[in-house]
Amino acid sequence: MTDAADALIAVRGLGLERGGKALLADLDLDIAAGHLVLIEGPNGSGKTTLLRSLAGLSRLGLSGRIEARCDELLYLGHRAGIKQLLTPRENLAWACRSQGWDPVHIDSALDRVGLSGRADLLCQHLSAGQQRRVNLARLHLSFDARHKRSLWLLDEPFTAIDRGGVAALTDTMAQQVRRGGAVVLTSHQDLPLDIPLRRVVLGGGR
Amino acid sequence: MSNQPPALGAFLGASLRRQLLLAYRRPVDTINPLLFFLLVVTLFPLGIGPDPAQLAEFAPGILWIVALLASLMAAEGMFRQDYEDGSLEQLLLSPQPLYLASLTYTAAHWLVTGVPLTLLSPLFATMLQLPVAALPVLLLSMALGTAILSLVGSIGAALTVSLKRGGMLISLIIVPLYIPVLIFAAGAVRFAAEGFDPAPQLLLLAGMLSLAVALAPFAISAGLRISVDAG
Amino acid sequence: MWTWFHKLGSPPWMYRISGRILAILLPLTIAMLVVGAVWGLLYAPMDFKQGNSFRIIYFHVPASVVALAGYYVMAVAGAVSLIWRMKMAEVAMKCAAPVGAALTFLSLLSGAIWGKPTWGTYWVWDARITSMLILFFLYLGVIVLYQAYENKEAAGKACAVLSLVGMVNIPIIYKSVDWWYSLHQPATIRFTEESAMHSSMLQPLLLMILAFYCLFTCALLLNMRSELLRRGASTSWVRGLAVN
Amino acid sequence: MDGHGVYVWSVVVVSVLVCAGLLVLPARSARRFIAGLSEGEAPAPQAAPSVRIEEVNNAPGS
Repeated sequence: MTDAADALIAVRGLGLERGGKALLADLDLDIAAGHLVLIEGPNGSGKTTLLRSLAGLSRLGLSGRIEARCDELLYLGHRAGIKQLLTPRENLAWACRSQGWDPVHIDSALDRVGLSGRADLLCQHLSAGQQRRVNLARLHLSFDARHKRSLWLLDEPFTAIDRGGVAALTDTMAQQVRRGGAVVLTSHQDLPLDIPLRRVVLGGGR
Repeated sequence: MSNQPPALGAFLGASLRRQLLLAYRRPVDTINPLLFFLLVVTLFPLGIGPDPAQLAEFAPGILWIVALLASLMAAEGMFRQDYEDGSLEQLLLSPQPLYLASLTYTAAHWLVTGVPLTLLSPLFATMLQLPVAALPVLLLSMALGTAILSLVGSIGAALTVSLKRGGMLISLIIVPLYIPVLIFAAGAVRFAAEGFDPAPQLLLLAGMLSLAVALAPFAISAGLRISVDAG
Repeated sequence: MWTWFHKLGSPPWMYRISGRILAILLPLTIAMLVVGAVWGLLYAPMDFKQGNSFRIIYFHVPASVVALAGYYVMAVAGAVSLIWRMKMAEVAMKCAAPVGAALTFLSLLSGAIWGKPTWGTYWVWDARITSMLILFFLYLGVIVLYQAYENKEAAGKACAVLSLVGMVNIPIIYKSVDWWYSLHQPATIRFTEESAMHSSMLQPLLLMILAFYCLFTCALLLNMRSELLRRGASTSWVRGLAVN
Repeated sequence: MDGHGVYVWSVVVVSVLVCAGLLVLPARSARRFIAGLSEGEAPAPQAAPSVRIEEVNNAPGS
């Protein structure tokens, strides 16, 4: 086990219980710089709950200890987390203020997710896929901010994304991992990746 | 590689501007409480009778009870939109202190509902035959009182945002906490209308406001974390 | 020193200890209630102003005092459950709410009935009775909020926050209602006017107040035992109870 | 009781009802719950499903 000291997030004896059902018990996991972790399992096996627990959003029914020692934590959930009545630029500007990123990168981030022409269109006029890509643009902003110990927690990032988008996203994740960050994601698709990957299989696995 | 903590002031300013921008782009949320206030105020003369002397006597109480209900109605949906589209989660995950970030929501709510109510209250007061001498005190008590109502209403909103039928519930858990505000605020206006000195009540209101500003954000932040977790 | 604090947290230990406490406290409480009631109703002298209707205070005042204290017990239990994440404190808070609400209801009802012979109407906006009514709403708010959440752990936390907010507000509410009351009806009998009560009137009242405190404790412990059983239905110590 | 009796005794009755209710109701529900336990087979808590951590193409560390 990598020693826990430089782990971005250290999980000790984690037990999760939701709706009276024990999802998992006594999980030990260290996620350090350069780790890519894929959480798999049938629906309802607790993938999202585990991810939200790592993000610190979910403490109900949690036993054991989760210590996050990262400079920056980014969680992209099922919901896009953007305001419909704001433009992508306004949404991302607020995210920059919140995380301490430099707003000058907003345009380049939007270009990389293929929304270059729509920076100033109200998000309510964008399609669901486009709105998710506004959310994904945060990854590029985080990437440009170059925080050393940056942890990405992505819940089903590939949903409603076309083939080109999937390739671009996996490439971004690979860069983040090589740069010394860490990525934890849940997905039903297998990752077309050659870099080392750790698979956490819940619910007794396949 | 700037690792210094993100600027707090810039973040709070951006959050407040974002809330006000959202309110500006959806004016119905701002106008509703005002229309509600006007509508309910016109009910009272129809119910009690148009006799000016009688209306004037009830005016302070009516104005403040209707202001309280309008503020409560507006407080209910304060976090609901952000809760449903996931931006409340992003707020909780932000490295910025939630104690102050939640205050920006309350401040925006006050600016969008409390201040318009305060500015229009003289209009409603004259409809209820409130003596003109009491108008300045009415404005002052409204300004202070609606701020407390917003802060306490935010606690109720934070605790009930994840509940499906949160609307009715927020009135049960929050109206009892509004009672001291109603007593001192309406009392101040009545004192002014009858020519007494309203200063003690106004000072007590100011005292309650400072207590609320200091303590309410703790309850609001805790409420938001619980609601997002339970969602 | 901390071992008992941790043990306090384990349901089976709490169940056994509360059983032993109740074995002693329950009969004692019932005895005090009976003695206090008989003493207050039959032997204490009549009040020269209000006649016998004043004997209602032997039930109204203790209920009011303990109902208010009960809210503080609930709020402190909530605070402990939030700060030290103690399951037992959350159980105590949840079980204290209905007991407090019942006592507040008793205080309101007895106050209303007391109003009829004294002021000729059942509902009188006396400062103390109005504050009790608001306290009743505060209790209902906590109980209803608890039912509104599906996830009971979240319900416990939310109610802990609400009861703490309520606790901070209670002194403000009481003082504001007192000020409001003194403003409008200075002349009439102030209900809680501790007019120089003769010791022979006061002693049964103190006994009844003590009895009601014990009643609150017993009701709370009984409520907690039932809640612990319900929550631990699938655990071994509860199934063990079912066998013998 | 000079005419006020009806009020005093109604308060006494209400008080007895409330005090009795506070003590009897929880005790009875506990007893009934325990009785219910012995017959019905309470749902045994199923153990949490296992979690498997796999390494794919030699992940660094563990």
